[in-house]
Amino acid sequence: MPDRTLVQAVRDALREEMERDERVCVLGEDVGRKGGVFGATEGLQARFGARRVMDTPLAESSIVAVAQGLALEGYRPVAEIQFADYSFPAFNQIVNEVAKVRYRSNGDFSCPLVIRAPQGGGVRGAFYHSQSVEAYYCHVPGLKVVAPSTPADAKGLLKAAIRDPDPVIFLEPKKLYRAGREDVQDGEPALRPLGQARIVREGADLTVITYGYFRAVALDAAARLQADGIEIEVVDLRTLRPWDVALCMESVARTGRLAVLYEANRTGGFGAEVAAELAERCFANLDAPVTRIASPDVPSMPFNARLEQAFLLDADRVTAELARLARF
Amino acid sequence: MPDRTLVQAVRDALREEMERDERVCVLGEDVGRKGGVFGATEGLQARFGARRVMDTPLAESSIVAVAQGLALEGYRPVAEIQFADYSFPAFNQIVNEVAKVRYRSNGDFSCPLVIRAPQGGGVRGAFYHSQSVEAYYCHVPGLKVVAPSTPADAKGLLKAAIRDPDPVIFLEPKKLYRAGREDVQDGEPALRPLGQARIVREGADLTVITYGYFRAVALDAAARLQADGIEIEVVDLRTLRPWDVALCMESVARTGRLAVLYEANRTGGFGAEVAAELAERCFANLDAPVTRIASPDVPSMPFNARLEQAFLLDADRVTAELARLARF
Amino acid sequence: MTTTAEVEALGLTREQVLTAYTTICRARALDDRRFLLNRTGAVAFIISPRGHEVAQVAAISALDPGRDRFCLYYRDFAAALACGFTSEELMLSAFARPQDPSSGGRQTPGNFGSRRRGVIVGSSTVGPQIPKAAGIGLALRWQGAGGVCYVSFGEGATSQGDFHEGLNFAAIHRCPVVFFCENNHWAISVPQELQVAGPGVAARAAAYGIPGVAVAGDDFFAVYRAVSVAVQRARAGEGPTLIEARVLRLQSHSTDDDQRGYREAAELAAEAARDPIPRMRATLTELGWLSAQEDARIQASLMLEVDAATAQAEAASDPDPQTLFAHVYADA
Amino acid sequence: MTTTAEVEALGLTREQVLTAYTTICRARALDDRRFLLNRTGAVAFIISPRGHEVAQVAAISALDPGRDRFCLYYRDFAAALACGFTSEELMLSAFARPQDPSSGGRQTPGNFGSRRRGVIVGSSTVGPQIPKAAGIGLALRWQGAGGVCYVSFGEGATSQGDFHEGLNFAAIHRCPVVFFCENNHWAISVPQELQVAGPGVAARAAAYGIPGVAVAGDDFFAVYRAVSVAVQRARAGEGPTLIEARVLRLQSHSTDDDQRGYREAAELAAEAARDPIPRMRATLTELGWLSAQEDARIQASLMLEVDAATAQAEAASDPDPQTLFAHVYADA
Ligand SMILES: Cc1ncc(C[n+]2csc(CCOP(=O)(O)OP(=O)(O)O)c2C)c(N)n1
Ligand SMILES: Cc1ncc(C[n+]2csc(CCOP(=O)(O)OP(=O)(O)O)c2C)c(N)n1
Ligand SMILES: [Mg+2]
Ligand SMILES: [Mg+2]
Repeated sequence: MPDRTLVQAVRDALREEMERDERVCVLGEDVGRKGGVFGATEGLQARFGARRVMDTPLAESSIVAVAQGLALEGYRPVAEIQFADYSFPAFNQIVNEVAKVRYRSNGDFSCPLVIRAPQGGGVRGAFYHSQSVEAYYCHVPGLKVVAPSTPADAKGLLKAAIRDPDPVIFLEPKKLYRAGREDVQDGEPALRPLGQARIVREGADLTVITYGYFRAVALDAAARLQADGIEIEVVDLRTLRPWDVALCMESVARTGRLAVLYEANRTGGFGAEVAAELAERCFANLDAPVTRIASPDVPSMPFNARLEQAFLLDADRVTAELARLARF
Repeated sequence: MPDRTLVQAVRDALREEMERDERVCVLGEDVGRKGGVFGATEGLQARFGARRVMDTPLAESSIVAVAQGLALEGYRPVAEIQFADYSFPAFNQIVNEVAKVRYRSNGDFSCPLVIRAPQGGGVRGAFYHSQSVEAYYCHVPGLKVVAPSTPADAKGLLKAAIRDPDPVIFLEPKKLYRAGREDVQDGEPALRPLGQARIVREGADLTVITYGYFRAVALDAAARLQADGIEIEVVDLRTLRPWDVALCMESVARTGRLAVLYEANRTGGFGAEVAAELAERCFANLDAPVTRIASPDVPSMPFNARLEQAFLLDADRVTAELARLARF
Repeated sequence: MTTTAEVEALGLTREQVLTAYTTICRARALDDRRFLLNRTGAVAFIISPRGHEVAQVAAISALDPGRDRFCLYYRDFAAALACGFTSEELMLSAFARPQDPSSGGRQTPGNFGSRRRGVIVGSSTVGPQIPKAAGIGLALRWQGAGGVCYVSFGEGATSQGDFHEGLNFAAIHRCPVVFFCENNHWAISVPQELQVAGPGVAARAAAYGIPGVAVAGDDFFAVYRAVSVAVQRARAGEGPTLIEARVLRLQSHSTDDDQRGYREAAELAAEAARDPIPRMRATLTELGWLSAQEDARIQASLMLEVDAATAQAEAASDPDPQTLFAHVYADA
Repeated sequence: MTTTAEVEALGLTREQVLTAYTTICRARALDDRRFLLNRTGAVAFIISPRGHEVAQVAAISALDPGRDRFCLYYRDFAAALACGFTSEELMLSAFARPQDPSSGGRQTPGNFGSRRRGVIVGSSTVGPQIPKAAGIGLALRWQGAGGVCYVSFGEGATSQGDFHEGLNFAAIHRCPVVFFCENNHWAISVPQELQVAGPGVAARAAAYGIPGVAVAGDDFFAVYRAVSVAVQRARAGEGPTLIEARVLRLQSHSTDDDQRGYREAAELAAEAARDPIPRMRATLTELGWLSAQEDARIQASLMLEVDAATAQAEAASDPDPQTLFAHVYADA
């Protein structure tokens, strides 16, 4: 099995799906000749040509609209939005159009497409290259939202998203694009179904539910707390809409304590949904308040490195919060 | 004190603020000659002229962008988005621009403007004239979000929003525009500060936190449950960002039971924030799980009356849910 | 005055023209009935094509409903009939019945959709169908079967960023798209001078290096000719065309609007006198293609058709509330 | 060849031109230093104006920094200097120091803002400043003091719906706005032919009934003339103008990009040989306004200025992390 970074795994998924199904095509800003600003589509235009790997004008609304038109005609477009922060010019196309095609047509039409976008911070990208946008899309019936955190998940979930009959927002943690490598399978065995969370570390004392970049932070904190005899269970949601409520409930039932950890601004983040739902459904099992650990309510991350660090939670701060909750 | 419907109260607030402060101006689609599709700006163009009450082109992004330009130059624009569902073409201007002006300039610039939009359903408006959009904006640091539910609150809060130094999203419950009347004060006494919730009915057994149209539904359900000896306390948030956590905590501390009632789609709705925050902070006081009562996760309301009713919760269903929670 | 030779030079037979004329009259008859039904409260909300019917049907007549794609907008009631929707189907949608083929009564009447007819389901949102049509056109070009995507919208929609993005994309990639603007000079209460900067909609085509054509929307043959030329260009791989059909809005914006509140009575009266349907009838009579008796027969049979469609739609049952939860996703 | 008479006919004195030339050289000297600092890791991210400097400074020279408004975009480093930003201030922003007047080190260098200078704080987002400038122009028209709003952007930005919405609004309301497109024919790796349908950016003005002017961006006097005419029109209440300055991008898009990956080496070499700064220097020499000695003096003093600015910015302290929470709202 080849050793892959997350961004390589994304590229492999695109290449494999394009080889498997000629309806699959890629479009976006700089995805062709340049291969994407992060290299996620590197080599694809040389391999599949300028039609199936298309450099679009700098206009996100039309990128999504064109992808939608292709999907309505039977293609399986994968649109890249260069940074998740720039999905907002396409918000109307995504929320009012793409998401509602199947429902408003009473099932006569469908709109199977994938919108890939790198998100999150910690790369000195400042306000417009650091935002976490999942909450906006997780509130939209008709959309699916995926947030992988490892190379194997990125590949397997992207392949599944491309094959999914409904529109999928696929949010890639840019800070992890080249952060690490892991063995990733080729072809069909690499597939990972949407909608399944995963317990990435078992522990009896406290459940941490997270996704994306913060999976690594949670594991780091969990390792440190083990030294103090605190056993943390870490759940990686992987798919945010629909999310795996059953697996999460089962974990919380065992540990009796839950922290929801996310990178987006705290107020109104998707973690609020997870916390609210589990606080309600696990009420009888809870030994401590369901606690959210998230980014402060300031507009994303400043450029200055020290301010960026002040914004982005690190293992120290997360460890401290978890320790407090474990001892509640 | 004059007897006013909610839409009349909105109009009074605009007129009074325009008389008080010549920097205040109104712009949007059909707000001038026609006076707005709901009549919220009726008579204002005749009174203040076509400059201060401007019919714009059919382009929401530029409506918000132009309002922003006016605000940056010292005016106090009130932009009308004809239906909240149509704020999405302006999403980038609102989230990436308006909301971040003060922060990204380190306080050198500010962007005091109000974006008014009627929202919510129950008027046979179908998918594109019925959505509740507060969750999208409540997640954005830099924005304030207001959702009045009575004529007096609509007037007092809109006057306060226009005077606020920061951008305010002002969401009006269109179903209540003409649903009822109440005495509304003139001038300064009408002012209502942002950020304060209100206990609109006292009760010892269970707290219902709601806002907008559902305030009426909650009061209706509360009246019915009184017959069964269940005393419901109803809190109307009125301002959603920032919301009045202190008042809500105080109420839940007394009742020990909390239902969060909202019209938006359940998953990822702003009610999730309220439920998550209070489940965490009131943990020790809770005798029952914090319960959300909200609309189903289907894309807004279909046009067909029976399907619209099936979507929109009524007092019967809310009463049943509250009774179950009270007896938990 | 038009001659039969000129008309036949367009490749139109008498049958085709009379079929189109009948469709136009059908739209008017159905719409008049819908208006009454709205006033009696039987139908909640209607957007009238009154004044646009001739332009709409002329345009669709130049396309091939079997093979082409149609992104219609809410005012395209007559266009929908020309695309193959039946009177009964459109009445079912007015009554929001589950048998409405566009949405099963889920959408307001006017958001037409039918996959088998190539009519792409629309929304009430002004503008998004324009760049979407560019994408559909791109797909049709890739398929290489000569299919064309027709997309229509009002002049108000040309103010949206999506109009610009759609034309720019379609022009760059020579997508086979006919952009058809039904310019009635009003967007609800906003007149063209506050909506469209510059000389007009057709003049915007030059910005993208594509043909822009303005045509009198009450002239069936002129609209048919303009759209036919655009369709030929598109099928030949020469790319998109922007057509501006100048029409009149002979009704208020919708049944929720009353244009007497913001337009001059004299102007409204003058426009009412310029109804395009009598003009087309006169032209057909001049051509010797339509006699008063034939016309009376057509109108009479349409009345029966409208009565029957209304009765069937009225009698149709409402949907089961449980269907609210269907079709959010493929698996739910 | 330009004559002093021609130049003075533009209302430009030798002093003004030499000041502009010095600003242009200052931008180049600072940018070269920023590039080195980026390669040594001292500075995280830079967007170079290399190739655009002459056009930027010529344009700003035609406006009145005290009175007018400027919506600049991330490549307008030389324009920012022309608006009054100092070398030290721009170095402070490169080092993301709290003393950076644009954002206190919160934004990436290139998002210029200074209320007292009339420079409206921008974002990294491509396009939104264009309709915003229309709104600022509307306010300036209301104020009636003859102020003008200048807004600049690349040709890639013209693909955004916001470009269209901004020009349409400004044209309808005759807002005093100068839309200045710095067309370097590339949007990161996307060439103009995949970006801008039709004859070019200037040709888009006609769609809105406003003047559109294309000008050689390496000709200081031509750019100055074009912008002056637009500014006069705007001050006279005649509305907006769209100017397309054709320039070269003599650097990769940003320090995170390497254009050798997607552009021909030969083309890059050919463009490097067309650097507009030597050309301007030659013109000034021909005019007898600049001798080799004078030029050497200017370059030497700029070197000292850049050294001092770099030293000061490098020495400046980082912000207190607690300031992260300031200025989200007026009261917090
Ligand atoms: C994005 C959006 N904004 C506003 C509306 C409300 N609205 C519906 S139709 C309309 C006017 C459209 O005018 P035009 O495009 O000229 O078409 P017409 O109705 O005149 O045929 C408006 C403002 C909408 N449906 N969508
Ligand atoms: C809305 C948005 N989409 C994408 C980007 C990423 N991006 C930054 S600059 C750029 C290219 C801009 O090209 P152009 O407008 O020609 O200006 P230039 O950089 O060539 O001066 C892109 C795609 C962005 N900043 N904003
Ligand atoms: Mg119109
Ligand atoms: Mg460029």
